[in-house]
Amino acid sequence: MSPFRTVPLGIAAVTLVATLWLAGTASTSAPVHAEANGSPALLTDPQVVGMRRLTEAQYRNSIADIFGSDIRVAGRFEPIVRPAHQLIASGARSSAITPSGLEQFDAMAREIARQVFDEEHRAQFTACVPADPAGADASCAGRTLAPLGRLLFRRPLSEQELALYVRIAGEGAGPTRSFAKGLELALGAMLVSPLFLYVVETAQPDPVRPGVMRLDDNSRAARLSFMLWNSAPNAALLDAAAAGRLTDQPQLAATVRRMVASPRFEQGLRAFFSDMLLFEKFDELAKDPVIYPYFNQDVLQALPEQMLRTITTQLLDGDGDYRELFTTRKTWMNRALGALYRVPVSQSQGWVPYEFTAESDRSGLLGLAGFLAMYSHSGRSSPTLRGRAIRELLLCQPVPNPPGNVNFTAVQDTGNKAMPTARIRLDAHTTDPVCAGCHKITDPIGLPLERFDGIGGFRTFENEAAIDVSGEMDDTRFTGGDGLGKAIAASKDATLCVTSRALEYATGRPSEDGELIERLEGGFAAQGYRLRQLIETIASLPQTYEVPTESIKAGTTLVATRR
Amino acid sequence: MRLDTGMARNASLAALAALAGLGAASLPASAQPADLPIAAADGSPFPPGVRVRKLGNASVYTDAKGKVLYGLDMRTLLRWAPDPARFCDADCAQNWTALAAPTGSTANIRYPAGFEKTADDRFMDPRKAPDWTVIDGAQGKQWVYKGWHLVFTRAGAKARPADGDGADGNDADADANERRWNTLKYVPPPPKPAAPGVVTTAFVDGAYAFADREGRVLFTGKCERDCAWRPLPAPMASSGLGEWQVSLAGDAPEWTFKGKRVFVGAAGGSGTVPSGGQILRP
Amino acid sequence: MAFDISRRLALKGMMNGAAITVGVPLLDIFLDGNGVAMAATGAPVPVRFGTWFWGLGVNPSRWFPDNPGPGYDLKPELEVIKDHAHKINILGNFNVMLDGAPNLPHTSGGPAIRTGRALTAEGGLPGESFDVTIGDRIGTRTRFRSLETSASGDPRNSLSGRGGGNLNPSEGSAAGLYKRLFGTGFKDPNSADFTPDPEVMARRSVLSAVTDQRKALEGAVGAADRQKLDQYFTSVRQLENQLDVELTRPQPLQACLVPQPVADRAINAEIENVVANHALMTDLLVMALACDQTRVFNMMFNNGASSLTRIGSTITHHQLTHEEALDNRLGYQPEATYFLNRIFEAWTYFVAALDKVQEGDRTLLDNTLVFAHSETEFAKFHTIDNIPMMTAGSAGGRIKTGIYVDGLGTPISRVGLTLQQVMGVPIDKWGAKSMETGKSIGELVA
Amino acid sequence: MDRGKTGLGLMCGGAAIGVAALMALTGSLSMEAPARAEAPPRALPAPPPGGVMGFVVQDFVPPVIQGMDACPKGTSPKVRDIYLASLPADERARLERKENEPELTKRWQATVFGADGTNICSQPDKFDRPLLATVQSADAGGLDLDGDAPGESCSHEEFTAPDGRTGIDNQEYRVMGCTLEWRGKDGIGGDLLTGMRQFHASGEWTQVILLRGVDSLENDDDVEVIYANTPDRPQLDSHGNFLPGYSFTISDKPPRHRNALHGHIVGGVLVTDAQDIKLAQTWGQGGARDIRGARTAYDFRHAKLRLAFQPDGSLRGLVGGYRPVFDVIQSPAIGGAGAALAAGIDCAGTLATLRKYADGIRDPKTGACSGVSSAMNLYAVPAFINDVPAPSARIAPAGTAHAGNKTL
Repeated sequence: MSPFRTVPLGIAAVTLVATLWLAGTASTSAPVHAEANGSPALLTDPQVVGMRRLTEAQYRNSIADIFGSDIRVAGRFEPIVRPAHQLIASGARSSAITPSGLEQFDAMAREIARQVFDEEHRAQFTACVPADPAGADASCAGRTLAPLGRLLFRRPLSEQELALYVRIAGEGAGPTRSFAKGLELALGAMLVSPLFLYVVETAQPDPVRPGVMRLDDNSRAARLSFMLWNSAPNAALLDAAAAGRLTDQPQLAATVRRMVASPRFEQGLRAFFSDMLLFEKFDELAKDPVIYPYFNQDVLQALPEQMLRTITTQLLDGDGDYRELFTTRKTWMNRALGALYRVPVSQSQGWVPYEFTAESDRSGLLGLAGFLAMYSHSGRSSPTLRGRAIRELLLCQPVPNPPGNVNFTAVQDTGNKAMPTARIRLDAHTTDPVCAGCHKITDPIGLPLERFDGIGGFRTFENEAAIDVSGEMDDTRFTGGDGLGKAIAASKDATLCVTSRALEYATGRPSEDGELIERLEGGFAAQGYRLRQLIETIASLPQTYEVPTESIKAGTTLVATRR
Repeated sequence: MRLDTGMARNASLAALAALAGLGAASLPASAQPADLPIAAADGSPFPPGVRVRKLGNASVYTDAKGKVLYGLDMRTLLRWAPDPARFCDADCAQNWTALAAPTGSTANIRYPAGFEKTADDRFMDPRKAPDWTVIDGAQGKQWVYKGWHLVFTRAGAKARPADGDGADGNDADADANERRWNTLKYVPPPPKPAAPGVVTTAFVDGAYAFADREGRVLFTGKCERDCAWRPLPAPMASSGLGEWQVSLAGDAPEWTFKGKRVFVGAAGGSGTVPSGGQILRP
Repeated sequence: MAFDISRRLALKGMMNGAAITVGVPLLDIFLDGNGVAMAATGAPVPVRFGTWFWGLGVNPSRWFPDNPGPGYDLKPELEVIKDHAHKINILGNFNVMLDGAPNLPHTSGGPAIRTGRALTAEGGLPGESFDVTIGDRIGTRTRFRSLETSASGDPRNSLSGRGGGNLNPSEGSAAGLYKRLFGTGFKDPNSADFTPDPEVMARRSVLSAVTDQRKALEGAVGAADRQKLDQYFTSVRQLENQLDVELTRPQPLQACLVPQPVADRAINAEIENVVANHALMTDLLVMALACDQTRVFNMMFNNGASSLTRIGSTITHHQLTHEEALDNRLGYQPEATYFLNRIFEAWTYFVAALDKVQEGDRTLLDNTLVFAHSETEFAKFHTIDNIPMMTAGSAGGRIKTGIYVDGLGTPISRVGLTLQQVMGVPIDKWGAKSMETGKSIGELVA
Repeated sequence: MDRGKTGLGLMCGGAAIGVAALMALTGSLSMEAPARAEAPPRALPAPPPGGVMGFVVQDFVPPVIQGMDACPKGTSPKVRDIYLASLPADERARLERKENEPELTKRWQATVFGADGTNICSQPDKFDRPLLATVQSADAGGLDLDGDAPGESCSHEEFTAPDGRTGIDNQEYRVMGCTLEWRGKDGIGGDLLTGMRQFHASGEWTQVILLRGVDSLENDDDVEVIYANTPDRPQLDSHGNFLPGYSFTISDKPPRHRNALHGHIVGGVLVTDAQDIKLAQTWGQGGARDIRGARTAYDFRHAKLRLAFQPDGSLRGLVGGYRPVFDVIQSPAIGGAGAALAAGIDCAGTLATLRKYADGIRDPKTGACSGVSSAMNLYAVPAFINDVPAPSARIAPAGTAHAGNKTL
């Protein structure tokens, strides 16, 4: 049917094999393998050792950086599911694309391609003037598509790949009588290809340590760029990869140093904390509007942003100590939040810096409405949820789920004058030994935050009863948000936790190397807990690019479903 | 027409009355009062003798003798006359002289009567009118600016005074006849330079300057090490556009204009450009 | 402590993970750019979208249900929809935010709903109305991209357009509508010949190219990644199937029967006449949909400042809403309310007419999404928060029905966003300023 | 449904309707407010350190007093009734018969129009219509405006306020107080409150009050009072009440209304020295001047604020001053014929009556008055107010002249 014959399998096969080949150490034997299509030979060298799906942010940032912020990316992204107690960065390694998910990617791809080659943008992205704007022009299409492909696939296109897309462009240009339309179709094909939607990591043998596989240059460029800038590698990085500079330890270190010093590092750091602090939960956050009239869409949108601004201000402006993230009073305000915090905000639009007063008892991240509202119920605060979140997110200490058959009525009945405060209600609840075990872990670090209601508004009474904010963590006693903040800042588990998260974020797997984490934490401490330094260290660490043997041998695969 | 239909019209004139002739009000093009943004000229030729002169830091239209032109917004005159075009007779005519259209010219615009649409194709809709049209005024055929503003000069005035400008009713003591008069200010038509999609133009300090999509002024200058100026980000894949080229030197690709780095101001005004920065203009 | 939290355990906590493949359905329905839903049979069933407008709002306390959620309670003014309530959603308590722009009486509400923007220009629309955007997705291959009709006969009564001053004019005469639809130029879809869409063919070949990469790519990856690739290519296959369906000749439209011609009749705003005109136009529209002449429509029952009158009376509906003083003990205006009752009778007729037509195991209504709305909440005061809105039909199973959604004062643009997403428009944000939203109405999406 | 969400737009079919709607509603407020306004300030908190206090105005409505004694003959007739009243008895009877209703409507609506396209609301000065029935009782909410300005006023009767204050000047109420729009038909109303609230919630009319130099809420003889408009939109709770604690910035874009007043606090009540006060009042017809509505304003001459501090931190009281007579019918006048036809409002008759009872804005030469004394009840909740002393330069983005609404 139609002039659109589907591309002969042979060519595509050659393409891909060659791709993978070229992605690894240069070789001339590609065609041989191509004929022996899918032969075991492929499984040895070179090697695809991982495919990490782009997150929504990484997809959007890539398109904006490559084609410009005026290109609309409109569509719903299939979420990457977070494995229990892990980062989304790890989930990305095992995230598949469902039919409906692909449908969205396909629609987005076509919409982006349409914009890139529309009247307004065409000139910028077409490398040459076609012989006939109403027909195919293989050479001009090639010169246009090759650089685009390199940016999208984060490595140079092989000749065969380029041939494939040039062919699509040609077959599109004919019947539509438009060279641009052909390019549009070819670009659309690139954007829906697994080679774009997944960061394909390929490995090569480590020359110095026989038997060990390490990521090759192109894969390192992509990993660095997405880890540190949360976007596609730029020309400089791709050049560095092409020149083999990223497998050279000193040059790698130099590159990393430059990247963490760049303003673009903020985008990377924001992505890391959004992942570590489970910001995807903000999408489902809802509050009872009658109980909390100050909670609205504007507030909801401002909550994560306020936390991120607080984080980047503390950790990047002047390279502050990570531990002070739990004690600082410096933050940012906008109009919507101003009312919730009951503070004046000078500007109608945008954000203004703000410093909480000592009386506010708002101490670092845990004093911000974003955290306090997230770990509350829709109509009341929850010392237990807050305590558990602190354990799991900030101290990396998993807390077991409550058993199925628990009676929560006592805790939920906030109107009960006999039990006016959460502390009293919880005490009643935890007389049940089944519950006591876990509540001992969570509640004593959640109760100090009880002066903040279900959306983080300040209060000193609950049901006319004064709120007791004394608490305890790992045998240290304290009171209020300030005390809690200091306790966490002093906890080795907190710095150890962020260290392990940073390493997991870099590699896309939870590290199993406790010694390594402890060693990194030591270095972190030695550098005054400056996170920029820690991430720089991790990003230049040879181990970060080592390929665990398990991903080479065909491992067993579990299939999980959503709960 | 059947009675009930007729009456139906009448009742819905309720709504329409409110709307009649106001459409243009929505367009900045209708806004000459001093306290509203001045709409740019649409580039259509001036009436014979009309020219533009600098007046203070603004530019105004004048007649051949250099007398400043004033606009009288017809939409503010309904209380005095159902056809506001005929407002300025008798006393008003003592003080204000209509800018007469050339003899023999025919009116091509009129104030929308009541609520019925201007079906009559001899007259154009003031909302869609070009800068200069001719109306049947109290002093004969006269010019109208941007569909709504009857054009006058101050009778007997020497060259180019602009007294009473902007006294458009906000001033509690303004005389009822003064309050609707405003000098016709001139803003040239916006240029259409070949520039990337993220670049627009804005009228800053009497001339057009480049701005980003949010209207923030673009500027260039020597940016010292770790300065806080925000460069204008460019697409990595772009091969540039005329005088606009993409620099891949830094960590993030950025636009350059005529080889100069381009930075984004904090907001619309020239005041938002830091010292040492020069506003970029087409 | 019962629960020893040693560093060792902490570390352990960081490391329980193995490679797992996860598939999360995003939407359980597959639709493509042309809005083709796959019915159980696998045969393409066109999905339609339309709007139904009435002017001058309601008496809120006598119209909005008390209880959000499924199985809502029916107040006096909605009693009439009883038999179809399970296929109708009620939407309340969504707000129009004007950001300081004036509330132009009977003028600001409609455009805000249709464009997600505050009207700052008199006449016309501040942006493209979503029925047009949806038409670009699903209406491109039918004879009419969309049909605009005005039961009260005023061609200027329209809320559909690309923005700016120009509105898609409405057909005010049933006879005229018949001629347009079934007069010369009408081709019986069941006899018309079929030409595949070159755009779709092009996309099909692109997907083939992607598929051809499968073997080679899978040959080069480990087991865990092969899992992902399998799912990826299964998804590609799925998409290819949808396109193949579009590239093959559609099933005959069994419900398509060419109706009898309609005679010319008086056009005026007298209520009985408008009701009759609306019924005629509805029947024609139903066949236009059944015969796949269009997939998008806009029905205006009356205009914003409603000029409806009663037999022998000259006082208009609009006049009554303002002139008839509100007795706050009674809580509503009896005279003005007469027209409301007639309006919702007409709405019920419209819904029933769509529901009468069978298309396979569904009805035409089931394969359609009708969005009904007014331009004010309570006309006497021109309130534009809590404007009454409804949907009818489930767009081929893409949205849930029989629900009252309480918007809790969130922007009304959430409605437009949701309708567009359901109809396959690829957007994640819609509206401007305070009405810009990325939050669709989850309760409704199936 | 949530009455709190009910608001009203003053214009459709002519601002008149708005007025109609608006005034149809007076009620709970008008009955309680004057009393509230003078609620004896008990247990007033100390002013904040620095003596700066901010408020956003939630309620701003005419102080109508319900009850039969104000308008013994009921509310003023509409254009239709005025026409009928002008006819001989038998002709009136004939037209009032149902079958003649179309003829009656045709006739009375004809009286709305005059020669060469004029009508009684667009060109009220060009018609000679009967005067409105005025308020008969001696009670009215308001302020004593002429007490400290002898010779500024024209002769008029004065009212006594429900709280006992005498010498109350409120000729606007005397003239408008018996119209259906002001009085309503049910003696409760209250919708007017929520209706007006919508304007004040929209950012179109929103008013803020900023107090500086407050040393005591009980007594302070020197307080700076800024009474201004803000473009910022207040947030409402689910009952339509403004939420306290939000920040607002005083408008720095024209038309800019920022009234700097001087006041003193006596016994917990803040009173400002007489001075002209201007506040935004845009009927959203699309505007005779710009899209923000006809460029009208609340133009209170020789005006005062009288505000009582409430223990809960809010402010209750009145603003009063002399308004140019035409301002009172500005809204129906903009509405034009529609105002008369759809709401039966007789703009010409109203304007004539206002002129007759004018008691302020006296022309020293002729001695004639062209303004009426007027007052609005006022309720304001605590807020953070950012003052903007000097208007900042504005720049019109180019291209938008044709691209439409970006500049607005």
